[in-house]
Amino acid sequence: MKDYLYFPGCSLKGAGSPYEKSLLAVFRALGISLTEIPDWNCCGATAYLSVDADMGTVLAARNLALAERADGRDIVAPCSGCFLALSKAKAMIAEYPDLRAKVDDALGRGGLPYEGRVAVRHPLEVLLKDVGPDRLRKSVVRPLKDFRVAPYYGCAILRPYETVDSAHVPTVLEELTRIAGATPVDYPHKARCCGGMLTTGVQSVGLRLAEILLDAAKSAEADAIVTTCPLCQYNLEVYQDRLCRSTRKDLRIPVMYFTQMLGLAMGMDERTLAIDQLFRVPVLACPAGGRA
Amino acid sequence: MALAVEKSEASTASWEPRIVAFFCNWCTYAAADLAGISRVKYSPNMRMVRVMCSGRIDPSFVLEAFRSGADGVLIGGCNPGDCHYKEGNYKTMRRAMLLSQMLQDLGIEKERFRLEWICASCARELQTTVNKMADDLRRLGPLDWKGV
Amino acid sequence: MRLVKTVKYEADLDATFAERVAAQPGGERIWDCIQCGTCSAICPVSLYMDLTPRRIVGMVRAGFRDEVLNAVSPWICTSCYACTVECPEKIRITDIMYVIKRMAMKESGHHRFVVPAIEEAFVAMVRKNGRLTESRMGIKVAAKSGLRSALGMVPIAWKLWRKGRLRLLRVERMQNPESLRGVLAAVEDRRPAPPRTGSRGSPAGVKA
Amino acid sequence: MTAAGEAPRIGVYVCDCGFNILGAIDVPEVVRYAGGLEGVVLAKEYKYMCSDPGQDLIKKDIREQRLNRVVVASCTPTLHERTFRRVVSEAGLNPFLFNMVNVREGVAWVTEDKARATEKAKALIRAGVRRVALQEPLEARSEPVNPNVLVIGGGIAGMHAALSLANANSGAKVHLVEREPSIGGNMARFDKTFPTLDCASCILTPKMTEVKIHPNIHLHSYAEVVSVEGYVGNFDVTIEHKPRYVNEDLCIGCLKCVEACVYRDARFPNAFDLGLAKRKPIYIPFPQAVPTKVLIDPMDCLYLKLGKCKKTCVDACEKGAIDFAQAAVRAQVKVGTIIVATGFKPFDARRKPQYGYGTLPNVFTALEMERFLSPTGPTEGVPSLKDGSLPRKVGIIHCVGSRDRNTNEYCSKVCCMYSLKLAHLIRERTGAEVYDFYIDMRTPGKGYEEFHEKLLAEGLKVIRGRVAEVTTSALTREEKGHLIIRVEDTLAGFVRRIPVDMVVLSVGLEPQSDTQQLRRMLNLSCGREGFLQELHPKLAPVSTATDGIYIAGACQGPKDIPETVAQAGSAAAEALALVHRGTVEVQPYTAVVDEAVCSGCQVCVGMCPYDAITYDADKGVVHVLEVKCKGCGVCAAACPSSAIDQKHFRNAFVLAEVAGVI
Repeated sequence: MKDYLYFPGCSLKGAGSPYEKSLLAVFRALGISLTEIPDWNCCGATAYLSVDADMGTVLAARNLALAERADGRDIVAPCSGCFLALSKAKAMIAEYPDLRAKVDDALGRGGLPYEGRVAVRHPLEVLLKDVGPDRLRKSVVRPLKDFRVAPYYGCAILRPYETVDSAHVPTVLEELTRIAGATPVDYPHKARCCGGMLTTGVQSVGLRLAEILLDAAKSAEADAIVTTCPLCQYNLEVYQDRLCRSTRKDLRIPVMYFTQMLGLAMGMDERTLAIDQLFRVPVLACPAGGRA
Repeated sequence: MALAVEKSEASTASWEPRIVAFFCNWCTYAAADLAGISRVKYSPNMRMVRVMCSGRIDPSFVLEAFRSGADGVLIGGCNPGDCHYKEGNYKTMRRAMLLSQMLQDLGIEKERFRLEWICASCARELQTTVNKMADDLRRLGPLDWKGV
Repeated sequence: MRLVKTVKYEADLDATFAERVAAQPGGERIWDCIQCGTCSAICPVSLYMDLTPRRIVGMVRAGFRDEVLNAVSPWICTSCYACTVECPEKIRITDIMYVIKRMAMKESGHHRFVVPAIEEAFVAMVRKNGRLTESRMGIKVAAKSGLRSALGMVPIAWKLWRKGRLRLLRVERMQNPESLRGVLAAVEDRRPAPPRTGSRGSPAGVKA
Repeated sequence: MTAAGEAPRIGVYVCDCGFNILGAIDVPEVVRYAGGLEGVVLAKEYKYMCSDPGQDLIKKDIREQRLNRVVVASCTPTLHERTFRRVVSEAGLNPFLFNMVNVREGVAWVTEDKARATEKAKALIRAGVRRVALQEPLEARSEPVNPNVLVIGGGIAGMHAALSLANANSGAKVHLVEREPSIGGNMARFDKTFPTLDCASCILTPKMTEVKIHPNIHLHSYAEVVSVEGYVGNFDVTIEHKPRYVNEDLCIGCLKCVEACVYRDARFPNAFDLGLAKRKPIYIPFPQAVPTKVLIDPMDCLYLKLGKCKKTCVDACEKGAIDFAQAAVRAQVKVGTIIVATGFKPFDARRKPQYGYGTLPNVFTALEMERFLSPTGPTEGVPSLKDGSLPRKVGIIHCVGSRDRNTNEYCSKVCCMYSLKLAHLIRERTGAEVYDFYIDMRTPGKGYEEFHEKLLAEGLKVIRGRVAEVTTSALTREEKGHLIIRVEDTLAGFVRRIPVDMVVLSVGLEPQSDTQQLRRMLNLSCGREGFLQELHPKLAPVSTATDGIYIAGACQGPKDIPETVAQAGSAAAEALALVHRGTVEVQPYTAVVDEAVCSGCQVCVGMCPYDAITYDADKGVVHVLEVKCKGCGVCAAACPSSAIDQKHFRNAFVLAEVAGVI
């Protein structure tokens, strides 16, 4: 089985820890090894680009260079923010020679050559392209029967690069959901911004976007929202109570990671998958699962 | 006389590569016309010689061009399958392959001799091809070849 | 009623502004804009913007430097890239928003607004530790964002802590952040004026 | 006649072309330089060499200065070589003792730096002078032109061209080939035409019938051109007739067979109605179809599919026209000229998923709307929603697949006007409120802007903004159950969400999907966006790089009916001009053999794509059959002993030019 380098990013060490736990568990079970990039640094996210583009790019590029030095295997970047920051740095450096010069110069100081060899991958890609639907299906021991899932893609894995899936009609999450034996529900905005960027700064706007999404998922009678991004997960999950109060709508719905969904279908228990760390634990029709 | 004067003028000026380009009348020459009509600027180092078909280009033309001081030779013809004379460009292709090999044996870098399929509406492609070749030749420097 | 004068004299415009934006990576294509408004219409937050993305591009081209650099719009941009994907002229509007944010930070007094403060706090922390500690970030942000919203965060923080997703004592740090600082310093050496950073924190600690 | 022998007395004329050349090249300097070149007796500059005074200048010098060679440095030879050859021959000089140097398209228009442009112009003229000094007199050959004309495509363009040609009674027979079962093209699908709102079929149907009955037109419907060989004046064309499984000569179009078909009701999508209406396996595409002959779709017909059926149609046909054994047949025709009028393909709206075509109900393309609005269409002229009710609000979205670098960069030109037309008709038929969403309202053309204003006066709601998406996700009560159009009202500077019942996508025009095969078959070229390329955008808009082949209508680029018809007319005129002249001049650039040198190795024989070279066994040399030789020169390049050379492109000439440019 193919092995990968692993870029966890800061979120997965914080509020996004359930993502990391479930991801590692699922990949281990599938026999895929993830080697953490030695002494990786923050990807720079969007904040750095707003303050200093060159540094933001260099910051991300350092991780790519570290990966090259490590052995140049594909990088798995589960956090959408990191995934985009790394992909973008790679693309921009390739496109703009003078940016490339700055990067070479800066990394050169630290004796880190950058060639742009490594590919930046999202776990979804790895699961569906590298592992492949067939192997995944085989690994499913407990199909999540009658479990209605609202797949939520967020932005960064679809736009602007469309490497993981089509920006207009994405289908990978639906495919994974079916593989897990669950039922994907169709609802609008599955790739619309969740507002997570704003719940810190301009909360009213951020919450409004979250509300629209939760509402859409609820009216599609989903049992849970499945996300690919720690920020989206956080944003859609933690404000639910507040939104219920302010909008007088029932917007309570579990928000889980696709890795947790797959893990459940693979028969793992909720602790291993850190499902007990979610604010709301999805209720599964199939008994074997039990509940936290 | 006049000619000699011109030459010396040219040589005293900062060196610029000289590209002789043989273009077929139907595709690449038409592309050059289109470049003109649409004001697509490209390096003036390239000087066109029009022939009816790229298949007309006798290897001796290319050798003669190099011998008389060209730093690069560019042949432009129709895309495979588009030849105005059925298959002239296939013959060009075969000849060019042999010729390119031979030129390298004679110590002429392969960047100095190029065969490109440039269609009648490919003004942009013409521009990039010519500019790229001019740049390559600037890097390679003058070719001083006295012939075989 | 108060009358507002809407004339703009050429002298009030910044003739070089458009070039400066266009010179930044991603800014090149502003000249291709046909003012169709697709960016504004697809933008999930344009309805909260003082200047829609289309107007931003139009005004950048026309040299409305002050208006653009003092606009709230770039700070509301969630950088979801919908505009960039939809633009019929392939203009990278999101990148242009970044360009404007950077210029605003340097050239306008935009720090009344909380978002840039958060961004800078973020940057400062990364420069220090090489990584972000959400709990610490959260505290900085809460401190800045005023009592009400800070209090609003308490129950959430409490719940996160109970669920083991908020570790107050732990600080995320590289083994040797110096290696990173060296690299970043190198970037600064290449240019005359170092960019301004320094923390003016505010709300919840989530990295985007 | 100047003998090639005597010492060259060359006249060089450098054209300013107004400021086109003068602005980019130091012309006086170039003239000064040219004057000093070997063999040059005079060098002159003139504003416009192609103008009458310019031409007279050359003639005068030839006579008075006894010039025996002429070089004109101006635009590309493809534009004016003919002109100046005529000029020199009028002054008694052999036209092939003239040489044209391309300093406009070749230098002035493509060079940034004036000094370097001047240097390049000098080099090209130097080469031109050296070449012309060697050139020898030649006689142009002429070949007869077959009077028959092939017209490919039976839309409005093809029909109009065919009729213009046929009405000339030039003795020319017109072969009109249409791949669909009926002629009429897209125009036959329309109800009304802008800006006059006259009924399309009222003006089209008579033309269709006329085409059918015209003695000079041979209509090949449900047929395709599969191969074209030969050259201007005499093309050999192969046409394949697809089987209708109905004998065209016997069928009288009574449609009894259709009634009799074992399928009681129509259940197969009718292509003419874009699948919106149904037909039986045996059918005519639409009531006014020409020819009015039924055909059977082998994919749907029980007998052709499974081999068993009561064949009630056969019994119903008194003429015994139905013939299940029918197979594709190929016909050979000889023509002298060809007019290509293959039209366009509407943009596939599925390529813009954000507009919901194919996924959301009541989102239609403009062409579908044309059918809804047609009295003979699926809804008999009154567009209705999927549930049968009438729409109360309709949104028309412009520029779908146009002005968009993600699909087609170009403007499709006709959409603004047809959108306005559709808006008018929809309001007229349904009373619905209609919104037009546009980027720029483009209505140039006679009576077009007036039409635009008429629509505004009628109360059409126009919103300047490109729609971002059509969604069903409602945020307010009145949005529920509607299609919501998200757009920025760029004139108001506000984002708006407008609920409607029906959306019409004004899809752009694209090249036919098989344009590339056609291009190859006819040796044409295509522009960057894939439409067929005209010889010159202004001066030769319907000619192509291949002599004797002309283009008309939307196959050359998006255009409306008036423009299409105008082009068809001029294409017909171009073809008729050739037919009328009866002969075409063929460049005498043929190959010649120096029998003294020829070793008889016959390498050339295999090389010639036209079998123009034969081996003379007793002499041990090869001969070139001039009539067969097309003048590519491949043989000359191949000859190991350079015994073969090409007239006007002799090795010596090319080498002189090469030495000159360096």
